[in-house]
Amino acid sequence: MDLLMTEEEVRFRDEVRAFLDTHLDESLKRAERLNPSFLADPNIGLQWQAKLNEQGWVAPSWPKQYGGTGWTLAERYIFDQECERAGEPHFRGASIKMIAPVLMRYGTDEQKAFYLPRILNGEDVWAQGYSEPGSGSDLASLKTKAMLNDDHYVVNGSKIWSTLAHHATRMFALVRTADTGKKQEGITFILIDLKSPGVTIRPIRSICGTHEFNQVFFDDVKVPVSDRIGEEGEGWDIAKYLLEFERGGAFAGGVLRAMLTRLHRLACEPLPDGRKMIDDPLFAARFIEIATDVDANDMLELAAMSKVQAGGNPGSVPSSTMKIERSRIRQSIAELAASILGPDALRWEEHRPLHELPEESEIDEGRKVASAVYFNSRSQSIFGGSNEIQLEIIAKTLLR
Amino acid sequence: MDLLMTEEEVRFRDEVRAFLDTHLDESLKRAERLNPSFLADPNIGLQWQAKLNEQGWVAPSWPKQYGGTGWTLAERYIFDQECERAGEPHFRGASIKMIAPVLMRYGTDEQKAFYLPRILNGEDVWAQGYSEPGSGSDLASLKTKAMLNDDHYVVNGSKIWSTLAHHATRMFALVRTADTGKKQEGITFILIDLKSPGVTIRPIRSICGTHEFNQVFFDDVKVPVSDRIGEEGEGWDIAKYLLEFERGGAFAGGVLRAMLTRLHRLACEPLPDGRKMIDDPLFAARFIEIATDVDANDMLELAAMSKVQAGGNPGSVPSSTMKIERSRIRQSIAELAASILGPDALRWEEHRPLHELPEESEIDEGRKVASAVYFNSRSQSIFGGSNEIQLEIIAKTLLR
Amino acid sequence: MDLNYSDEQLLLKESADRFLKERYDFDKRAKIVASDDGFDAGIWAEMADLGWLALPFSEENGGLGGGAVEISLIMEAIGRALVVEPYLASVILAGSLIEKLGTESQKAEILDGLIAGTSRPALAHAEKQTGFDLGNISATAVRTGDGYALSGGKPLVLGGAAADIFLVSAKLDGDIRLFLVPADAAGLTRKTAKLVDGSRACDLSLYNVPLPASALLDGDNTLVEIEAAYDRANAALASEAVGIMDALLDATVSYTKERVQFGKPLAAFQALQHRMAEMAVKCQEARGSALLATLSVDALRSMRIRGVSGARAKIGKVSRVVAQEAIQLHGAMGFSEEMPIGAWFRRLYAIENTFGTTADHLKRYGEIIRDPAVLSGSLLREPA
Amino acid sequence: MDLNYSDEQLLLKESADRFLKERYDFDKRAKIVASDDGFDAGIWAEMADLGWLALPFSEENGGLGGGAVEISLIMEAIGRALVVEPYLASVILAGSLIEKLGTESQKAEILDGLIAGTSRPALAHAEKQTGFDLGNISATAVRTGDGYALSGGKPLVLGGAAADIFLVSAKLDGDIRLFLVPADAAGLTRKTAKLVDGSRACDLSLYNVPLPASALLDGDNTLVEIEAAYDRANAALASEAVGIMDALLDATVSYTKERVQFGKPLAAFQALQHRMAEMAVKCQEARGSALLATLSVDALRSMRIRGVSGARAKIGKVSRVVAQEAIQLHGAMGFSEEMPIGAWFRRLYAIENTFGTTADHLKRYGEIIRDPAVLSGSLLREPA
Repeated sequence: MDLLMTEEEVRFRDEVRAFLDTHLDESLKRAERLNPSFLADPNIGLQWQAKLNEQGWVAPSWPKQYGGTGWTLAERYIFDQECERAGEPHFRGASIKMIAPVLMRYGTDEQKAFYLPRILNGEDVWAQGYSEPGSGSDLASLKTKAMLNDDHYVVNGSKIWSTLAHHATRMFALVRTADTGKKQEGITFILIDLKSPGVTIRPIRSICGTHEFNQVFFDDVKVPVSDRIGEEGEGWDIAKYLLEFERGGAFAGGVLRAMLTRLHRLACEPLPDGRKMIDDPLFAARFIEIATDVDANDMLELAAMSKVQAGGNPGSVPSSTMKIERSRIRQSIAELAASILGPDALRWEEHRPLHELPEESEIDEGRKVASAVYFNSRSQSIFGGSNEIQLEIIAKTLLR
Repeated sequence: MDLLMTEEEVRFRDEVRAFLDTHLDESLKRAERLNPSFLADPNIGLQWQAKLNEQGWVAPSWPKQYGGTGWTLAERYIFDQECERAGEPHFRGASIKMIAPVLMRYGTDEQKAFYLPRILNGEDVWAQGYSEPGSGSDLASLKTKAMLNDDHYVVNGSKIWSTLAHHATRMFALVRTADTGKKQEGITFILIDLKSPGVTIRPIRSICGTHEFNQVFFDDVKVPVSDRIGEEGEGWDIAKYLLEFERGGAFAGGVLRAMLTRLHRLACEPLPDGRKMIDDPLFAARFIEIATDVDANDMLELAAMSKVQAGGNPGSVPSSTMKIERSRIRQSIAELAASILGPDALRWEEHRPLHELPEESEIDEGRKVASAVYFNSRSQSIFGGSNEIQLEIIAKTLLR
Repeated sequence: MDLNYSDEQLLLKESADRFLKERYDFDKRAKIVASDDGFDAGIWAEMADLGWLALPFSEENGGLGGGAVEISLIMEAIGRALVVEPYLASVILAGSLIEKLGTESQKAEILDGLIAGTSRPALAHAEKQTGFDLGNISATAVRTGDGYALSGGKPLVLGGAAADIFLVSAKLDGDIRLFLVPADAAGLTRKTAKLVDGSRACDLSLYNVPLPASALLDGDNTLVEIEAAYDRANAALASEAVGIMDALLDATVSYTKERVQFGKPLAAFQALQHRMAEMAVKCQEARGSALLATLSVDALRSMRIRGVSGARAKIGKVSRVVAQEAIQLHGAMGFSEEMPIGAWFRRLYAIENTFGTTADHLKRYGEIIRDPAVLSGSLLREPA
Repeated sequence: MDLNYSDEQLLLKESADRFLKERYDFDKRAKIVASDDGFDAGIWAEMADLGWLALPFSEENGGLGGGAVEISLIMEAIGRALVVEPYLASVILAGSLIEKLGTESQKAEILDGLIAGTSRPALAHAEKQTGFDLGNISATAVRTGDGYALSGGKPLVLGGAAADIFLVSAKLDGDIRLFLVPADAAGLTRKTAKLVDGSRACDLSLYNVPLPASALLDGDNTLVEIEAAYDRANAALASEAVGIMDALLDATVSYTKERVQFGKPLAAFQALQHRMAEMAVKCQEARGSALLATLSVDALRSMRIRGVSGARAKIGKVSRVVAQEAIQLHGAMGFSEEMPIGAWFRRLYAIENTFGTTADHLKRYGEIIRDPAVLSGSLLREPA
């Protein structure tokens, strides 16, 4: 048991580092620093994706046969750490991490051949269509209907909290194709072209001032049967597969450490009144505590990865622990960063994206975005399986 | 609306202060400082009670006609604050605050005439007989049986967590006299002479090393019908009355402030390595936070008292808030005090009561008892209606 | 000692709540926030009609002689309704300082207009480097032939966007003094700043602004009065925060009662019930703290600080948790700008950073309780 | 990088758990704690037979060549079973220092006896004023004709009550050095001290204790090795704490499944379920921290401190919450000495105050991460 990289892994890390040094422009890094949201502004994200595509590194988690990198988990971990360290724009979202694995596992050869390359080259950007206004954590209660009519479905209903749907070309969605039996059994997984007639997208602004979420309405939208994934009624199983999929292969340690490092830099700068926050014992104590949290979470990630690498399963308690702790750590860092601002916390810049504004010093820009980052961080414990759902999962395992 | 005392209240306060100055000996104060438990060592408590009895101040909450003081709520508040400030041994427990109000409300003239004076002069010390091994927060599930046989009940069963039962002369107990109907309806309130044949008392040592709790077994114990309070089956109502009784008239602000003041003194002394904890910014910050908690709780107590004084009811949310917060504040102070000890925290003095040990400096003695006080403090959120039960009460009110 | 509201006070509270409920709902407020001025003149006029703008001033100055308790009731209502008009800045902070330090003619001039709703003064005191050290300012006033010339920078003047006259602090012969500076004075530049809570402040620069002799307020004790005014404002902020916390709790309880998940309302889940109960505990505690602050603003300085900074420190901490929990229990809905949850959250965040941060107030309170007499002293005070 | 236990390690863990479950249940432990010595010689002999006492020592010194991972597994089991015998003090702390700094003959003499179970050395280093500054000692050794004379006071020597030989630090010509001092040496006084966790330490006074030249251990780097030894001990304590936390969680889950209130088991109440889930989250986190500490003891000093003090700081915080919650969810039962809950609680409290408090470790970790390279560095290390 040890924490040592192999010689080969060291070489790999150096290769990644060299690539990032050369290709990750200051302008992209700045845009990411000024981005309060989970995912990058799509224009920035696609720019960066294009560069990764040239290198063949768009989809670190994909097998080589589909255009992925075919890396080991350890290499993916190292890649992720280096990208975060360098400050890359976050753009591996629903396209690469959600619809792609579903296509690989459940898609027909035609579907794979058509859709996967379009993800890599950025032609398609996918939005998620799970949540509905009436169904949040209780996903199976969804109501959006798809009626089979000849060779196509007619979709009516609405999806909400669809991230970046206003920039996306397509949506994968869970829809109801039957009302009989258990509610899970009538759910089907389909792909919707967002340029289809009958699709309307309503923006939802978040409390951090950014438009990233949307409500998407479907009014007699036609979806060819060939854009159904799997069989009718198989949607629930596919959704579950996706939830399980990331286990042991989702790393947040890198971004947490990068955020903490940025906060450290901010805290080492003198404030308007001359003090440095890092010299404030209460600030420092909180900062240090969070650093121990980051270490512990990082270690859990490595242990989970090691288990998966050896053919095992990290287990539901560690997995849910990591989901919960990542959200809390991210929130703590963001909250602590905002506590530095003093009266400047009152100022609010409404323009989005912030990177379009005239350039200021890195520190001033860090202060400018800190409130929005804090507000945005509150979503970490809500989306992607709320912390309450994670606690339920843990409790179920404990009481089994 | 204001926080001003009347001239009369100021005079009253000065009178109480003068009495305490004269009558509360250093030896009693020392014993209390060295007492990790909620109630004083009975020998100490009875000594102090005798002095209060001479002054007519044993039972501040009783009406004058029963030998109480007949004070206003404000006077009782002031008396309590001054006693805590002076460091009196805590001995107003089950006798004065629980069985006495029950006797006054539900007792016969004979019962009142016999029992109340014996409480004041210390002839009787009462233990509580509510909890049973199988029934904690779910009090109504109690099983101890009392079978009527002519002019007496025959009691069989067991009560647990009975504070100071090994020093008490009598116990008031909830027993089951019927098994039919709702389980609350078969409960009766009786008084048991603990010297009766068939009573066995088993000590239970607490994690703070003290013997204050007991399990009491009843094996065919005879209780005269004349020692039943109220009617058969009325026990549940009486128990509820008692729970309601203290509302707006139970003050913890004094003891919390006294604990905090003692902690301050401890923290201002140099440690073996020369530092003073009060100069440690993290210690100080926590200390200050707790002080704001004490102020807030104190203000809630005053507001509740003011409401009751004006004929109102403080309401269940404020009452349960105070119960919860008092326990937490007490625990926080005790935990923070223990954090001062460093390696000395490892030392454990087993002898009880601690005041029997040779005298040391007040600071050294404060350090000696700090771990036990911390351990004991954990009970604050368990006994007398656990914090979980309080949260249930609040939730019920919110969701009504 | 009496901590029950009088019938008049209860009426005031009821009328304030009703007025804002009817005239200042969340949609109306959203329109005001999105407007050019970020200010609704009609609402301000109605506040004048209701007597709110006259509330804290003595009857001899044309006011209603209301005390800190009356102000606290208005502020709770303002918190719940998320009022962005500068009641705190113009009436409580600037207005009360003018009443304390103004000459008779200044009082007549400014307070009459303020009470009538035609003038909105704003205090411009803190500067970039001031932090929580109120004496640390560098704006200066120099004497001229017939008055003064004033220079300096005053960032983030609350209520400054809608102000017609500023109360500007500057050093005159080394002492801090206050000057009345009309918003249209020569040499004064005002830049509107949008704030995180939807309100507007301004950044003020003054360069050799010529002022008549009559612009100077009374007072060698100016700094002392400024500190006292900030403490009144801080007590008011504490009450505003309490109003917001209650609103967040109410909204959360209502939402969880309606929102059905897994076949039952969220409010039927015990884990969520206990979390709402914990929110209620914090609301109660905050209420106790704010009441202590309210009843301390006229006490001796040490008692005032204990009450006011203690409340700001305590409420800063618990209100943040309540706001975070409210968002969490609303789920995604709480994270969108479509419900007031996020706006309350942001206003509490602003309060935590107004007139001293939570950390600043904790330190200030800590310094006061270093004196064991303060630490161990009762909340009850002897009659004067 | 590999973080999976080997089959041998899993076997060791299983055998340790089984041995203690069978031979060291809570009643048996209570008897040991209540005994005069507070030590069970039979158990110690069995530990020797199982090879535990030989575990960390190299094969050339008669040991089994186990590493930090093996030790961590034993410590977890020791934590769960609440073993009061001085495994940590004698084997990990004193034993490993002798292996590092002992001369060949010292190693042969002491380690052989330790491994056989016939000798129990204890390290006597920290003094009253030492605190967390390991170099701050004032015991002194002066040279005599044929050796040394040693004087000083060493309070709270862990494992000291059962020790037959002490490893005493003292300043010799201004440098900190270690000396072997038999428990029956002239001029040595030992007073047994009962500890909060049921174990026994001793307070040691030494007054001109005459020692032969052969009593001196090697090493100009004594202080460096003492610090490293404390870090090994701290990593071991971290694992012990993890064992206790898991035991507390298991006990709480079992208890709430059995205890019926209001017609259903406590474990059926969702509010309590979520609290147990939060305990499980903390147990997991602590496990991550302890593993990092374990895998850091042989790394460079800065990485070692990051791993070890980080774990002690983090685990100190979360273990306290887990212990408090375990008591709370047990209700009154958790508050009595009749269940192991309180004993686990007290042992965690002792751990928080052994070899540096939680606050001390937080500071020490904080100093190390002032270096941005450490703060931002990966947990993965380059091969040597």
